[in-house]
Amino acid sequence: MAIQVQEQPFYGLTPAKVGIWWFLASEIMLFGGFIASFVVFRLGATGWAEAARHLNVTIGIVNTLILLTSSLTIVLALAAIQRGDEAALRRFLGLTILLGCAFLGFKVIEYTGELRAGYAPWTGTFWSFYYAMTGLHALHVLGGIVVNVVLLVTTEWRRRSPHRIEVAGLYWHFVDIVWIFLFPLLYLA
Amino acid sequence: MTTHAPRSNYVAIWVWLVLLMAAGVAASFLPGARALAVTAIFATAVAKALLVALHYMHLKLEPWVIYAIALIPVTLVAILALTLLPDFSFHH
Amino acid sequence: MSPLPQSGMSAPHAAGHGEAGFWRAYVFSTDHKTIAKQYLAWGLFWTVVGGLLTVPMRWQLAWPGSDVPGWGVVGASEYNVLVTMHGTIMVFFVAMPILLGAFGNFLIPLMVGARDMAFPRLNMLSIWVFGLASLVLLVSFFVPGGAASAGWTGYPPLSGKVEYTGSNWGLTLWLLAHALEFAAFLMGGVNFLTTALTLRAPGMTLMRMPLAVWHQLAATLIFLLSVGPLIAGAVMLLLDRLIGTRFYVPGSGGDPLLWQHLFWFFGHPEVYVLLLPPVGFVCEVLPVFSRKPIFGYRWILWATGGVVGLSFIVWAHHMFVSGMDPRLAMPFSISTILISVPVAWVLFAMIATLWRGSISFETPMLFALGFIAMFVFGGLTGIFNGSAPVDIYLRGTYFVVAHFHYTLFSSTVFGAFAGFYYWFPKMFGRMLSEPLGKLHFWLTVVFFNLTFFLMHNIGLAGMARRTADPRPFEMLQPHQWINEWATVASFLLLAAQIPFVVNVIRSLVAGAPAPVNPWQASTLEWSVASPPPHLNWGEALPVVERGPYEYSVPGESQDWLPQRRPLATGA
Amino acid sequence: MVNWMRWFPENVSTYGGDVDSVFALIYWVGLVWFVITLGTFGVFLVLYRRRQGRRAFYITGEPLRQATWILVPIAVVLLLDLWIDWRGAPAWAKVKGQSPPAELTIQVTGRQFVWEVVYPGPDGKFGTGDDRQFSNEIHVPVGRPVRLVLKAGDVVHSLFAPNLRFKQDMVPGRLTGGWFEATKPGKYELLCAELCGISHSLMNGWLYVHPPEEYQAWVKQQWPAARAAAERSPR
Repeated sequence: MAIQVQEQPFYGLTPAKVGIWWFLASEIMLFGGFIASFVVFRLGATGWAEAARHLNVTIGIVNTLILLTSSLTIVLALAAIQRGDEAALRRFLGLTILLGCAFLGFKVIEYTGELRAGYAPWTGTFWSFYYAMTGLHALHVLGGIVVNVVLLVTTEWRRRSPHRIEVAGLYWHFVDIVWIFLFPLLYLA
Repeated sequence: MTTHAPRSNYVAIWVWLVLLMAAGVAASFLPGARALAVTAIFATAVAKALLVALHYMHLKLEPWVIYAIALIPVTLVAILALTLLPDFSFHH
Repeated sequence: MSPLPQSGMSAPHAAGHGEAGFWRAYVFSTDHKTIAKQYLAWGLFWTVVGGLLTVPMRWQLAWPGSDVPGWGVVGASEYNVLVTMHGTIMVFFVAMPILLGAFGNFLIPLMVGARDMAFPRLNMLSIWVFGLASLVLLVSFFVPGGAASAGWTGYPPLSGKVEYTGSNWGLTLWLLAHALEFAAFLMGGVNFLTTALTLRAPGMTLMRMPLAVWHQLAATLIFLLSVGPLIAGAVMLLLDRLIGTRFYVPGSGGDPLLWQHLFWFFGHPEVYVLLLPPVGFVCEVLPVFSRKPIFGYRWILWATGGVVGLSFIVWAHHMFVSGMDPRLAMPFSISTILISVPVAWVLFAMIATLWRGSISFETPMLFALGFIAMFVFGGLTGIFNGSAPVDIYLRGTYFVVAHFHYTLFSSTVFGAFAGFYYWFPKMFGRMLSEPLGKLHFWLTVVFFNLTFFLMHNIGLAGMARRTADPRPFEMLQPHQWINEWATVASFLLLAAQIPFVVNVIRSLVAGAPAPVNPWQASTLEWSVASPPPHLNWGEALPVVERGPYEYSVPGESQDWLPQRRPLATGA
Repeated sequence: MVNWMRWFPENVSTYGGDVDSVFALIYWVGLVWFVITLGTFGVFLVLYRRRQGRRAFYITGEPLRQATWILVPIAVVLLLDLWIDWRGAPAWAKVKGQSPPAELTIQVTGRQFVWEVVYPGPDGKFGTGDDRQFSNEIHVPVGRPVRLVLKAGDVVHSLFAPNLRFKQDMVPGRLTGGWFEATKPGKYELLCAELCGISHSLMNGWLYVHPPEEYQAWVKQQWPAARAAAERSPR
């Protein structure tokens, strides 16, 4: 076998990409554990459909739109840095962060509305699942925002390894996909 | 750094995502058999997830290894959900 | 597509470590070898704590109600704390850090020819989060209400409401310590998998990776994919305890059985996470000390793949009589018994490696052979528990306690000692004393069997697990001598570890300096100084020419061929 | 080998034999494998220990011809495993898969640290005036199938009757159950087999299996008012 000069290639994948996908695999299991439990309880429980009607579907729709758009902006940011266009990167990354904050803002509005209406996590098992799943998801959105802000601010660090934008993007898209399943599970079905 | 393979048109994908969401919401108001509406809703959700994964996460350009890393946990979650069904969905 | 050049890693990194002070070199180090030793230090600390907890436990079972010197009378609630913390500490704070944290971190970069882990800072964060988890668990001993006492499985509603066990902050901190420990090993896991897959030295194809690395990867993969649902379950339990949500509260939509499913979905793969690294160590030690290739490298990979796959669909054998739907029992009983096939394959391959070998019995080899002997017995008793009808009787009895000590103890202790004695010279640059090692082995194997073998018998007689006081049970009185026998033997088993401690301290202080390759082994870590310098390989990465098990190759002068191509100046 | 059956408490239930026979099958299969495997292991250690001038053989075990040394034993292990499953399935179906018609149904509720045993009384229904409740005592007639309805009041308990080879968890918020038919009168111990808190090991109770006439006397003693009804259909 020819002795390569550089390391043993692994399908041409960089460590960062393999690493983030393994992390996303464990996250799929975490949210998967929640969603599997929710689904089987939802099929067996009575009264959950009625409880679900108290959710604010409009905020749910708006939040879904926000996250879908933020997926667009972060992938455009990645395209920008791949073209070497710094300004476009900063603009799109900033937009992604704003959209993330908007999502959390609407979440706070939604939660306070429901709490004031008397639906707290201890009201019933549906509400326990609702608050736990959307809360955990919101924490992940917050984590993504922090990473994006760090990327936006530390120009020097970012320029040295542009694939960090790609990794942050992959995480952000994953959090968006989790919401793509949470939204119908909680609000629509 | 992904190579400059044929770039999927991101904005077009975004439009599809919004349309699919709208379709999902509309499906939730469908009269008639609830099961039909639910399947429609989740079909749009799966479609949106695939669009984001394939185009925005560039899964289309990745070798099979990345697909494996992503699909194995999904199957495990399915196994877990199916096993929990008899205990929590059909009991008393 | 240019892969990330290694150079990005080495220049500033090496300079940083070179003249780093004490803090940078030993505490805030991102060198995988130092992190391995930090994990080892925590693991050994917890081994002492977890081991000493068994003294009052066993004393109370042998002479119930009597005064344990230095502890006083062991009350029932205290006993539940001891049993819970012994289980939790041994599984999560001894086995995981030593088998995965210490050995995984030390071996993977060295055996695949990498300079360090793929994400060194993440690796350092992993040991720090594990340290925090350890502190949280330590604090949980001293909070009002006492430490967790709902069993290492922590079934709600017992663990869900404070008044059921009386343990308030103790159990909440116990859950938090679990969450932190899982986070630490997720970070470690991502590092292990990425390093082994993408940072291998030139020529180190996947099929030339030593089995120790393959088994670390298999264990990490199982952990990474099985821990998610339990973290979800732990979050639910934490919310139930803290803000009164209704996940496991019966009668209001919640269901305690959900925790059992989520816990065991992780629980059973977890015991394979603890089994596979020692299997990897034994697969490294056997060829070296019988000077013969491992028997069927690819077949073992397929068998381990079988174990990884099957380990995800066996968990409900813990729940045959737990109120789970009886129709689910037989499928899980069949899959549980079927997992004995790939495990048997690996054990047979180990024994076949000895066939027509040239076997020498240094301490690492003794412990590896001890692992095989004990684990064959442990695995066979597993089939009793795996068969659903027999488990009706055996579940929750001491037969199960005996089974999992024969499997966990033989892998986590015998397997890990095989690895420890084998890689100690490389890790610390000193040789251990052979006589002390042999003394430690024979004492441990004898007292291990004396302690745990009869537990099978008292289990068949109907003694339930976590029995704080055997006196009320008339049917057990004729067998009380077994409790006394096991207690005395367990004290001697603890004492049998003294030669090991003496051996390690003596050799760290005044042991003979270890040569580069004391065992004439062929894998990469034996081609570099002991202990290896920072960034392992100096200027150029090693170039790998052959597989890891080229021993006694016909027509060769010496009976081993190093994996690494000798340097131009001659090895 | 030591007679392992000596350690089991005496089996006094109809399906106890099935459980014991599956145990026996696994015991003998396991024993044979243990002896073969560790026998070979021991022989290899003695035969192939290091001796001057003798070098190990270069056997990789990769080619199929060499690997059959393991393929064949593994095939046997697989067959034995399937045999164990084959014998286990009917035993499980008999014990847990069915609930034969039983004239006597007893409700046992596990509560932190007591077994509350409730008899329906002559009217056969629970929650009626003629129910009787006992603590930690179950009285059953010999030779008659008895059905158990199991509940838990607070945490998970597990009713374990070693002599009957019976064990079933009691989960709060969920109805579990089981059945047994005692074959020999006597006094047999009951235990809790799931950690249920501080006094988990004080939750032992007693199962009294009465000969028919002794059981009738006990019934009359418990439900004196309903003596007439008792003659008509023995409860």
